[in-house]
Amino acid sequence: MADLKLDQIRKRYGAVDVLHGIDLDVKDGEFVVFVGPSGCGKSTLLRIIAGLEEITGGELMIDGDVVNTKSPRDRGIAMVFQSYALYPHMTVYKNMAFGLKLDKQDKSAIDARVREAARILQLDQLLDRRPSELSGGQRQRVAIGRAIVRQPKVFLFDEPLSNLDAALRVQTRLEIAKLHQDLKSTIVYVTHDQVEAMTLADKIVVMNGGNVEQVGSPMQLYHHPETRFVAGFIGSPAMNFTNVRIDAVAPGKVTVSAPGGIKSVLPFEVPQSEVGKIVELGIRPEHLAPGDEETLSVNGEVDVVEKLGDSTYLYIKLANGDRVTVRAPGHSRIKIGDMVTASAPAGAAHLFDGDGKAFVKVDYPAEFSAEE
Amino acid sequence: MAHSGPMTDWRKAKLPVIAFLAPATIIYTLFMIYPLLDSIRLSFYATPSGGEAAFVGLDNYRTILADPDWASVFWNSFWNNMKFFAVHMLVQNPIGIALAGILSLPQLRFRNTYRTMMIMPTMLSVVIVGFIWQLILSPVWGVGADLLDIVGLKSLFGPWLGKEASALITLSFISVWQWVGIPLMLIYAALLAIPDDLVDAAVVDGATHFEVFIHIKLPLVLPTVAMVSILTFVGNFNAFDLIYAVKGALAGPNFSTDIMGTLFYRTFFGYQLQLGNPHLGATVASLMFLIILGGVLFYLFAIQRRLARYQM
Amino acid sequence: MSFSNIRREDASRAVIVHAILLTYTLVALYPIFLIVINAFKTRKGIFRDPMGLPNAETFSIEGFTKVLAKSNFELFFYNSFTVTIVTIVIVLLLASMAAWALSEYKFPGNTALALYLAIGIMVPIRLGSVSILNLIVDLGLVNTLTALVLVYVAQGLPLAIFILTEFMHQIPKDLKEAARCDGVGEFKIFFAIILPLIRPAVATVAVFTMIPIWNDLWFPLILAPGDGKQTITLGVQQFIGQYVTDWNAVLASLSLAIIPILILYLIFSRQLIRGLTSGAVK
Amino acid sequence: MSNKVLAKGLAGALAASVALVPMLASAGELVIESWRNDDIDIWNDKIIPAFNEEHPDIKVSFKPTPPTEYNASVNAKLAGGTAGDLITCRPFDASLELFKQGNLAPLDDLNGMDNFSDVAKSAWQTDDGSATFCLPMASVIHGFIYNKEAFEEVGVDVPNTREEFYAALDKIKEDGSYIPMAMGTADQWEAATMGFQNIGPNYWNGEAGRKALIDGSGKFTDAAYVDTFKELATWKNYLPSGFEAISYPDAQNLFSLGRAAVYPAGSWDISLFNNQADFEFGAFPPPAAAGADTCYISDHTDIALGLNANSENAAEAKLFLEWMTGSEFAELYSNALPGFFSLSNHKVEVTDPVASEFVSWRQECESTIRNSYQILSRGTPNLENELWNLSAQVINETLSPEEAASAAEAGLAKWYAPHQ
Repeated sequence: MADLKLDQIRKRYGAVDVLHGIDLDVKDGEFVVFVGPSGCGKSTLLRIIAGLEEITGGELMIDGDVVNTKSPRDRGIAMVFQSYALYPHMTVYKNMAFGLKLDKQDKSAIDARVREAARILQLDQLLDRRPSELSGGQRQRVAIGRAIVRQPKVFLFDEPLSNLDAALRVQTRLEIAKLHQDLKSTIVYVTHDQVEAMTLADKIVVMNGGNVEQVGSPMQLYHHPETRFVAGFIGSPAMNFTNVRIDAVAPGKVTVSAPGGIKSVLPFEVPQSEVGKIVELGIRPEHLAPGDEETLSVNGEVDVVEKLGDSTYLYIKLANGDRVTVRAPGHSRIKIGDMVTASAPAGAAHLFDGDGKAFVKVDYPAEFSAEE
Repeated sequence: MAHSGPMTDWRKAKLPVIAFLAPATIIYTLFMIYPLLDSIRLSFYATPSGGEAAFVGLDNYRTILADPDWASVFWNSFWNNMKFFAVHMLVQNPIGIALAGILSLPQLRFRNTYRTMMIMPTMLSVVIVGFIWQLILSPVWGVGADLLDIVGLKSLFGPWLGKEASALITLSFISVWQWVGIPLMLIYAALLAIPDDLVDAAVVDGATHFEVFIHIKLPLVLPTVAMVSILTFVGNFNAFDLIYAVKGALAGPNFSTDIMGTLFYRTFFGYQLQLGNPHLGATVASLMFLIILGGVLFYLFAIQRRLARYQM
Repeated sequence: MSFSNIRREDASRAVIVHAILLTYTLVALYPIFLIVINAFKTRKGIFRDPMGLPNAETFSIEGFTKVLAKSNFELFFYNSFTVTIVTIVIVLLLASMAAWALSEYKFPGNTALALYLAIGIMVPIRLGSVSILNLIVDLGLVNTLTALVLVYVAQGLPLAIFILTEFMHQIPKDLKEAARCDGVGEFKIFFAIILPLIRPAVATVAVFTMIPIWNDLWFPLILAPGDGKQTITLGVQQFIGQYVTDWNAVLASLSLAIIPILILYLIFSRQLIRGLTSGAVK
Repeated sequence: MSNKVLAKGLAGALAASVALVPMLASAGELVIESWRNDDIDIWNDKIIPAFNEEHPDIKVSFKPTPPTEYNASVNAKLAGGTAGDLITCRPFDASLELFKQGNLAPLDDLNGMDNFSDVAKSAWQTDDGSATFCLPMASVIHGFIYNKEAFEEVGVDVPNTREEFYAALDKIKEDGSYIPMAMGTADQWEAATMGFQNIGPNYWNGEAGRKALIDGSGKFTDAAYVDTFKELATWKNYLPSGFEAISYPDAQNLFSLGRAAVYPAGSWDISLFNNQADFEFGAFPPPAAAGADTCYISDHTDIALGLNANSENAAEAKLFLEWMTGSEFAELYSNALPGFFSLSNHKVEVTDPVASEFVSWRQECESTIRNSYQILSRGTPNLENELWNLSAQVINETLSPEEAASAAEAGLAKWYAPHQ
């Protein structure tokens, strides 16, 4: 088990910069998830850590050693691929033993480790099968098993769940989480699915366009997104955004308004120079509720209703044309065409400037804060 | 041929199915199958000088396989052909596989240029290749000796094409030079079909590129290697042009370069004062057919069945 | 510093890899190069300094002058092009129709017919030469390019059908089913939907059909050796036969025969590999 | 020369022959099928125009096939009914077989046939001489061509006896500036045709020995044949290095580039050397042993012209053949193609000095034809092909002269009753 440290890692293909200088510290035993839309560079970063891509600039350290020019085998890593990449001509046993054999390990030692991994992953009965004779979930477990037997310092997972169906995905997600608890290993995990990121990660790295947008625990990212991108990416359904104008500022307070009814005082520290500018207001659907009991309210016509049973999502069209999602109780009777007002506490609001940077919120009600 | 997936019942489309199949089948039958069968038919007949062709049963086969003169010529050409084939299997295909393996290395620069250049000789006419090498190896021109001189091996140069011991081997190497492109092309294509993830996984597992090739890539392209081998077999036992262009139909010296194709030509069409005998020629052709068929059946039933094609 | 990040083992391995590739490339190309440079030399230059490039003293195009004056290379090219292109077009059309029928429709004897059509891959058509000649005579087609086209089509069909059948198995079911649901006729499905889809395989089939035809000596000799119908290979063979002692002429005619096919190949080599890798051949 | 084509290996024995085989004939146009593709210009520019002066309404076209493919393609075309009207005939059995199959028309009643001696016609007659089916055109003579400048430089004279010949070769070898003798064994046929059949008649006394082989009174194991092979075996010492891979055109190039002193020749080589050699060259006949009272040369009936029995233009074709029996054609042909000597009885003035040297030997020496051509190459194994192989092996030293002689005899004994 080991630390992982990235220092100004850059990657360039020809004239195209793919990674613009990534800094990251991963502690021993930490479960880190890289998340972001496709093409954001997260997979490239993972392959750089694995040693499958050359580093254009910066330093990569595993366990205190600079490994920039080390080959994958000397880095003490193991990787689970999105496609599982099982060797089709080898049995499950041989797939798992392959790396150890190349390492010229003792036969009985190999056998012991493969059988131990198979036991953990409940693959005991499948050791003589070929990958083509396995189900998707079983293949996934073999891929993980192949990583486990190598007893790496760092596990790398490249979107390991994306080829599974929804039910299996949830189940495997739990197994991976459990595996991490058991092995206490350092894991770097790439996904584009923020739910996976939220459920698995000790630490999430949100990437966008070759840059790290924000690093933090799941709850930090949820409650304190530093950028509009993170705010929009983390959380499901996604955060609502609408443009508002800054009418006035005071220490720890800002007054915003928008045509069609919104006018609120929100607890943000905003510089005087922002007055009169258009900024973005963000509110998560789960913080909005039908009714006007709270300070921050919006209203408009419901044009879609989604009933999920425990809750109902209302899609409300505001006067400015923006659409806002509201989580209503499951028993809500509101129908399409109804005019609805929804409101949220001022403390639930997020405010982003023209560059997408969050303004500092001064008043944190406990339920909107990641602090324990 | 394996058919994947459910197929459409033809009764819903009788006319189109017939229209799709008829032209190809008719031309193929008329200009390929019929002449071949007719040749086999000819092998059961003989024409006495000035007389009418008469059915003689297996007499022609008896002549070729049992008459000491014919049999020695026939088996000489057969074993020469086996040697010709062996050189291709031992030199051409390994070189083709190795070059394909190198060309499929990740992040190789000028990959396409190399590939294009290496396949070039394959595009040339065998007749022309024969002429080129005859010129280069000619002791009169001296290019061969000069080239060896560059690597300090001038003393090794000899009249290879003229010596009984070396003529067939030399011709085999000329043929290898020309045809390396085929295994190279086919195996390269098969290697490209291997997903990158598999290679990456092996690299992460600690394999060097060489180990990846031996343990992962090669086993996965084995069916293609087998197919290339059978194509080589068929091609070698059909070969004729190169020997004919370089050594003539008498395949000298002392028939050391005689292969089945040249024997067939000599028997069928005659040579110099030796008159052609279409019936014995057809017999040789039929025997070639049997040998090729034997090889192909061996491939289909003994080899291809055992080689699983893996879903990748 | 990107340089410092390149592993030393990678760098040295790259050197070895390129050394191997360059060596083999040289082996493959040098003989051709040698023929071409010597075609541009005087007779003395050819024999005195075979490996030197033509220089002011040894440069000469007398070989080409002779070849072009004494033989009809333009016509030979025209004949070869005509035969090759017409054959390729017919083979592609007929083979894709047959391959489509074999891969798409279930009918009695499907597998048997597929095997029947595959025999030709393994059996040299040359073994039937005399019967072919008789047939062509009966059809009154001796000394015509048509005769060559017919034989070459028969020769090219088996492999083309085989390759295209493999390829057609990969065409997604949905496409044709969607078309059938829309009531599109079987012919139209083939010509409007399937034919455009097999384009990646076309280059492969075309090259595999073209090489043996372009280079064939046998059938032009037997079926169309007459004046004005020679293909380029036969023309070169006859010409070299005639001038075999005249190395200027021999080298020039070899160069003339080599260069066009190599140019064609250079143009199409990318498509060829693309066709191969798109799964047309396995 | 068509002989250049032989380099490819097939055409060997045919080296000196000319055949005229027509392709598809359009009505009224005579098509001549031939393996003499070298001669196309001579036919088109000289012979056919000369014929057309007399018969302007008959169109003639000369359609040669390379000699290597000639036999195969003519047989195939005759079988297919697409051959031309006039067919160039190989000597002896190849044409005899065509006649027996009814592909060649008998020509005994052709006007002008009496301009040819029986010997000239013998190569194109049935065994009993009852029918003649091709019009003899030309023969070729074997001997040695030498580089006059080289001989002067080294200081050797034209040899008159076998002993002088090898002394001269030894001297040239010692001198080192020239390859003594330019020949190779790669194509095999030169070893037999320019070697065995060239020097052999002096051993087996020409026609006498040849006929003895046919009637069975002579055998290949006789001293004459073993000695021929023995002499041939000594050639190895004088040939260029790597001669095993030297082809016929290679040897021609070696000589015409001035690198070799002596070239075992067929008279057809003359015109090539006239074109390519920039030194003076001469010729001498195969030298007989010192003290021999008669010398023998191979004066081989090589080429003739026959009439396709199925020709639709038989009448015109006969006119052409009749014209060919005349003195004009004999003159034209012999001089247009130095080294091909007309077989007709007309007196022909040969202007080329070397060619006229060759033809002058007919006066001093007895003529014979190659001993494998008549009757003896009718069975399997084929004697002519055997001799190629054996002669090449003798020079290559893969067979001893004795072994070669007994192999030739054994081959003949396999199928030929007089030798059994």
